Amino acid sequence: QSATPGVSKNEIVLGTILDQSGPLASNGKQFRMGLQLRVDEANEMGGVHGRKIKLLVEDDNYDPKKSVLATQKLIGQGNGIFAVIGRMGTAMNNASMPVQFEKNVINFLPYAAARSMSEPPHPLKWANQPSQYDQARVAAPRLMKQNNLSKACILYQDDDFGAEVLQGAEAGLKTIGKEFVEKTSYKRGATDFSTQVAKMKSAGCELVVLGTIVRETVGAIVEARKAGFNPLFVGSSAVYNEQVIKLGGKPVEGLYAAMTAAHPYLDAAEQPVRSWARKYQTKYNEDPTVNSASGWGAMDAFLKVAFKVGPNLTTDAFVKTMETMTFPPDMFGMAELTFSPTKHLGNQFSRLSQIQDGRWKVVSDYVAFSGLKSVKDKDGKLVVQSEFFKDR
Amino acid sequence: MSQDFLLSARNLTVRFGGVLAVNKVSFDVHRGEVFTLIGPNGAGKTTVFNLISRIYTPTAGSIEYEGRVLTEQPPHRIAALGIARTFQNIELFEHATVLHNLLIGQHVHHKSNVWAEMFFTRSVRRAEVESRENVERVIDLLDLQKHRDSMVAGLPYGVRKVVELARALCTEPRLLLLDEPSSGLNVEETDDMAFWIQDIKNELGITVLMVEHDMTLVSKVSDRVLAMNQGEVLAMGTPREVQTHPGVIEAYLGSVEDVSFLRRETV
Amino acid sequence: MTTNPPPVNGLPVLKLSNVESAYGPIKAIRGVSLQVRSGDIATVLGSNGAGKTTILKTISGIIDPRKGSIEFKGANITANEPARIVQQGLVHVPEGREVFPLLSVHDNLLMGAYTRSDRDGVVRDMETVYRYFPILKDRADQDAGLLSGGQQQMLAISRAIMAAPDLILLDEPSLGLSPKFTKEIFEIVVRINRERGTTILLVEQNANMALNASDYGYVLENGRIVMEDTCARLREKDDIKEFYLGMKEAGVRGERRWKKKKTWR
Amino acid sequence: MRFIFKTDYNLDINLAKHSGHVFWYSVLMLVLVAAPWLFAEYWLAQLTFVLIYSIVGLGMMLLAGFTGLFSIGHAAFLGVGAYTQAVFVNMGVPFPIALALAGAVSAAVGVVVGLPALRVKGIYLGIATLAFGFIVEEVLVRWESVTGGNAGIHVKPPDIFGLKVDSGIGFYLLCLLVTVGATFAILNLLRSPTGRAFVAIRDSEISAQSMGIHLARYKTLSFALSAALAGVGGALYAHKLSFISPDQFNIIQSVDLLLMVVIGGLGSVHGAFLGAIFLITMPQVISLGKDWLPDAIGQAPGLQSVVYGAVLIAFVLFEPLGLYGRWLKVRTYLQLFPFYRKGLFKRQKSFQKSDRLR
Amino acid sequence: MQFIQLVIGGIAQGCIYGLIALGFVLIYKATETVNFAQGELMMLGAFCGLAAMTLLGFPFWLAVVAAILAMAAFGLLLETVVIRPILGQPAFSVVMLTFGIGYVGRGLITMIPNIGTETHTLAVPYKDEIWNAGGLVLNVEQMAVIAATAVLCAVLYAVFKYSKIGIAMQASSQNQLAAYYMGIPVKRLNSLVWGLSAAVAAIAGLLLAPITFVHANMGFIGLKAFPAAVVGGFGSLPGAIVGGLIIGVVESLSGYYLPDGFKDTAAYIVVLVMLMVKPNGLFGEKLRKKV
Ligand SMILES: Nc1ncnc2c1ncn2[C@@H]1O[C@H](COP(=O)(O)OP(=O)(O)OP(=O)(O)O)[C@@H](O)[C@H]1O
Ligand SMILES: Nc1ncnc2c1ncn2[C@@H]1O[C@H](COP(=O)(O)OP(=O)(O)OP(=O)(O)O)[C@@H](O)[C@H]1O
Ligand SMILES: [Mg+2]
Ligand SMILES: [Mg+2]
Repeated sequence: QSATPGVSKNEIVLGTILDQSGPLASNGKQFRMGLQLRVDEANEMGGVHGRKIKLLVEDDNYDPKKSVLATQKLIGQGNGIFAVIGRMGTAMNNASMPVQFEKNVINFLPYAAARSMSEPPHPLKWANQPSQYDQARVAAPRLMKQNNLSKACILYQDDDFGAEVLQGAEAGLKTIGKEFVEKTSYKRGATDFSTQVAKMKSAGCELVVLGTIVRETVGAIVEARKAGFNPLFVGSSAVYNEQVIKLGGKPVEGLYAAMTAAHPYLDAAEQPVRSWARKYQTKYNEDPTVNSASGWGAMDAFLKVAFKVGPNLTTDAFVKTMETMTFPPDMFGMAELTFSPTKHLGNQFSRLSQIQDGRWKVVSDYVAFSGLKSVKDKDGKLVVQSEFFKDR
Repeated sequence: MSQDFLLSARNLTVRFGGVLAVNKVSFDVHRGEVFTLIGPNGAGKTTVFNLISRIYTPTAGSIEYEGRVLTEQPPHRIAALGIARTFQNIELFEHATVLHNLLIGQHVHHKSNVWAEMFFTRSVRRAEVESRENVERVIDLLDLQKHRDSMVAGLPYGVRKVVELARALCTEPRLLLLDEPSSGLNVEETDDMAFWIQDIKNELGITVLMVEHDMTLVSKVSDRVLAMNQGEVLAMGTPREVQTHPGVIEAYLGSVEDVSFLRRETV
Repeated sequence: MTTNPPPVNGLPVLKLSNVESAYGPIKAIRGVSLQVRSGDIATVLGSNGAGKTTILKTISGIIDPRKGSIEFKGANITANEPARIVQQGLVHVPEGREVFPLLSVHDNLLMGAYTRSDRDGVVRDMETVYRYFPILKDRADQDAGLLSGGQQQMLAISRAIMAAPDLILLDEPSLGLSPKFTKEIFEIVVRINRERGTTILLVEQNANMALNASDYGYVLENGRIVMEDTCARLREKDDIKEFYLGMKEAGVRGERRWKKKKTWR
Repeated sequence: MRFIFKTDYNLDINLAKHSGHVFWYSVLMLVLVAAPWLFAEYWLAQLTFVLIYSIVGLGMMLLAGFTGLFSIGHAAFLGVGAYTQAVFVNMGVPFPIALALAGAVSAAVGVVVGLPALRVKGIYLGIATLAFGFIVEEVLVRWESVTGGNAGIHVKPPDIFGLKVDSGIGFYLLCLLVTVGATFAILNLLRSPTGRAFVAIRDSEISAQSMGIHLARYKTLSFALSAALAGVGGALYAHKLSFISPDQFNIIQSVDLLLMVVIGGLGSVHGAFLGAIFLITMPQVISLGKDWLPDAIGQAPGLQSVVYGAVLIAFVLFEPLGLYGRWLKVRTYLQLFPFYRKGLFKRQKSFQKSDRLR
Repeated sequence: MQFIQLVIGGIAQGCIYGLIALGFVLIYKATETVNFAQGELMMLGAFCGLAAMTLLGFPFWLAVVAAILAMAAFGLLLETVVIRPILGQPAFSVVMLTFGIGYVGRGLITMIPNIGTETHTLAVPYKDEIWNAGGLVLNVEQMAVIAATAVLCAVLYAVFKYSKIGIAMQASSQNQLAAYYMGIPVKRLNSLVWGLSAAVAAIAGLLLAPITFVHANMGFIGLKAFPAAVVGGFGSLPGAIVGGLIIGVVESLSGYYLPDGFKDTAAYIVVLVMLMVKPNGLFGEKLRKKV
């Protein structure tokens, strides 16, 4: 046996670092349970080539420093870990990746949707989440065009997450020759959006891109409705969340969100999702969410690669195999993931969902953001064209 | 200004809202004398001290000290000018030892240079030893040896009074302001205090300006006495003169000398 | 209470037996036993650091004794809550004034009467106090922290009077008062004692005053009681005369140099 | 019990009061220098963080513990230092120069904050520093051309005039050097007139002033020194983490720094170190303990903050003098053994007095 | 019109700050400590209300009363268990304690399975209602905050100014030792104050719930209430409200008329400016020790 960290005769040790007690503890917890569910399933079936999976969870409180320490702890402890899987948060990943790469530990499908998860390229970086940047880049121009709107605004959280959405949406608008007429931001945790809404209202916006997360999304939309300001709202996958509906109620009807995996509604049509959800429910005594699904999916992907590598699991072999992987769409409706030596971001698609009658409804097919280009049509108008472009 | 006057106050006036705490008070303190302020409670004695040490700024009037207008100096310069004081209610550094308190008294005699101090250069060390020697002299004078390393917080009231005097002496002043040095001391300790004040005047050559209620001490040590009442000067002169001044007796001393009337037997 | 019966000098209202108190490792008083009879004025003499203040603080529950017990009006109050002790009618005028600096003089007095519920009595006592110390009336609305030292001392004593207690512990009431007011204070103390029958335990550096005003005296040295007697007799003792009344044969300067230290041990 | 017969004032001035001090601190130094070869890399990284936080802690201690000025925005200085270092190092400035600049820039900012501190105290000062912390964080976010805004910036490894320090061991030794230097500087300062002036200001401003201490000057100085140390710590932090973003220097970080010195023991240099050890090891201990608990508790989110808070409460309740106070008691106990008396450390009743009038 | 609407929005937001600041000032006036857990108490209050409505099925008004009572009891308990043992220690120790209490409070709520990590809404009867007055939008939720703040402030002001207990509370914060000497039951008053301030926190939490939702981190809004209290002068109840209003309005106007980033820092800039101009705040006492 080679001295691959975290791999022993009958065990593969993986680590994950999630916020379990900080501002995003809720998401972190759901993601962890998703991961763990898949681990337990795999271990019940005998593990991977005779090796059981062991998942070590660390809490970083959504704090980069703690994340680095946790990473160091995971890779330094005992036999180390084979990979960090699904680490949460952009800053946490950015801070920790150099530390683990020094020790040749893979960063597998982080739970963060930023470009830096796959760029600049590194053999140990593997990501599956289309970045907020790309989601916004596709969604914004598309809705503008579809609804024949002319004025767009953006409300974004002034941190790295918000910046991704802002830059993406700006790039997207540029493809149709437009700019935001109003850009306004807020600080994480803000509860008062009156001035931001007032600004956008007086700018006469018809589309508002939301670089917001759950509570702020609802807060802003409710404020807008009260002020009699009713544009189209569209958010990134961060707003694609049951919570938004639960908190927002009536006012959030009609909100669009970019997304990939669909929310696992328990009465959902597909049988496999239903039985998966039931399993989850019995195990944790709560309903699964899209975060649980993402966690489950990330672990599932890992298992598939590990199986394919075979009994001789080494980091090199894993990377080699990963470079050839294609994952078919999963039951949650995640798009096909393809990887190659030059392509470490598996998913290049996202789609749109809208809140209708208190539920998220998928309203478009997958759209690729890589093949996006703008063309002049015969009237001289700019049109977005893509080989994948296909409205429902 | 004559060289004999170390300090002279002219028409000092302070008003706090409706209270005229000090009203047109003028006096001169000669070099090398013990000058005492007396007066009923609330007469404005402490306020005069506070004016000299620049804790308050006068509403009108001025103070000259060694030819300088004191009222133009910032408060922290006062010590460097050679004026030290004690406080009526004792203001020591409670969480430090007596020694530490006294060393702080030496502060004005150091040009502190942060960089040199960080490396604790030879000159800093030399200055430290020198401070310590100066402090030890004061400790010897005031018999504080056995309290040297005690925390101030645990000392009895009387000892604290002495420590405060010692701290003031450590600034090596030319003018020493003592606010009720004997309050809280018993007869014997007051006697000690009297000797010390005389030593300070005669041996160290320090001019003393004092506020005091114990007339025995006042008569024993003062060269001149100024009596105040309600912020104004009531009388000035030798201790004897002032003590026999009818206004002073009326407002301050009270008439009955014998206190045996308090006894139950006499009722 | 003003309605108290005239003083029945007799039964001990306060009784300390074998009390020992310490600050951390430092024992401040040891084996102190003393009694104050109802209607009396008792005094404790002692030099600096002898432990006088410590005795008073131990009585009023500010520090808990290590050993011994304290009885007040027949009930054991050892290590009780200070607030409870005050409610039982024992008030302490502390060393160092301890006024409420940011409350007005009037509110300070009102706080003195915190334990009382008879409004009329409070109003009456407020007037009495203002009569004793007219300056307090002039400054009724001023923050107490801005009073002069002596004025604060007056306020501290007045607050105790406002509580209309059965026993007052007075810690150096004349501290910082002018000679005239020192006499007046003692007159007031004696008057309260006579008129209201309030028992008083007095600690005072001005031994002359204290011994004249009190009925019974204790002498404290290094935390132990070394002498006790009626004040009339104490006044006649040579040691007391020399060390507390300042009647030395010769006030020679040289004498201090080799310090004749008094000690009874 | 050890009795020392003093024969020279220098004995009181020296840092080491007796040969025992010399011996034990030499042993500690040896262990620290040998640490890279004694401990696993993970523990070495922890130790590096401990050293970095100790430097910051020294600064906090100087300000809060010795001058009595409490800052609830100290992470801002950490941030200023970290960003200064990042910007200069990334520009190619050699490490020592960048480090000095980081300290200097932080100190300059410290002076600016110190100015309002001259007029306010207590809670007002706390809020002023808190406010200042938020403003600095916002500046770091908005000044994108330099700081890279919210996206954060990566920091190159230290380069000491051509000598690259990119191993964990090298960097550890570098931190050790800086820490030892800073510690001696602070210890020396504290036994000099300046240190005494700080303590005087802490205890009574009015009498400090009457002793000729220039309040404004020394308060500003305290702020500047404290900020400089935080800045140096921040610079090292930037290297250790190699990626910094504004939200790493937020209010939570500031509160952590404050807790660090309180738990370590306010008013003692040892406290800064003990506090740093505590701050870094606490989360590790919690996550170790997690596995022993039933899942419902062990895996529950929020456990960490409950334990953290509970430990803090326990400290304030049972050991207000912090870890250092506890150590002193243990030491006294050992020295007095077997003569230790039970009442020796019994807490006295004490009474709160208004801080508003100081 | 726009301007007036902004000012109204600012006033509403300012009242929220003021309401929380009231809690700070209350504790400060009576114990001279700063309660950094006030925000967490508020959060607990909101969760209490939530629990009463969803778990116990209480109607809204009953739930309000229940939450206030529960929190008052909790405040008493808190004082007895953690604050009292160190009563008399320097105020700073208590400040540190409140940090600890904040951490524990937030953590414990987060630990409740399925509830703690989620965001909830409180079904108040007036949710999302608005009044339209001549083109101005008045939000009923915010009006409720304004009204409650005014009433609370007046009541507390009267208590501190005129009642014996209120004065005694201030007395014990200024000189605890003297308070003991006067027979003031310092411990009991302290409990009372903590109970009271927890009740005030509960009211704030319930009023805020429809505006900010109920979640474990809702207490962080307290960070903006500090500047409010300081601007008004930390020891002054009306000051807390005025400070809150100033900050709310400045935030609102700077949010609209100034570039991004100013809205979030406005509170802090205002407080710094205030401390330079008037170090003790608008209504703060001018404090000077007399020696
Ligand atoms: N800062 C202040 N604000 C308001 N009034 C003040 C202030 N300082 C002093 N006073 C008032 O001025 C008067 C004089 O006070 P001062 O302290 O000088 O008296 P004193 O002569 O020292 O009396 P004592 O012998 O009692 O100490 C007093 O009535 C006092 O109330
Ligand atoms: N807080 C304290 N901590 C430690 N020791 C103390 C403390 N307070 C008093 N002591 C010690 O206890 C002893 C008795 O002090 P106490 O204050 O009772 O004396 P006193 O007789 O009232 O003196 P004075 O006449 O100066 O008021 C003194 O030796 C003193 O050093
Ligand atoms: Mg005076
Ligand atoms: Mg005493």
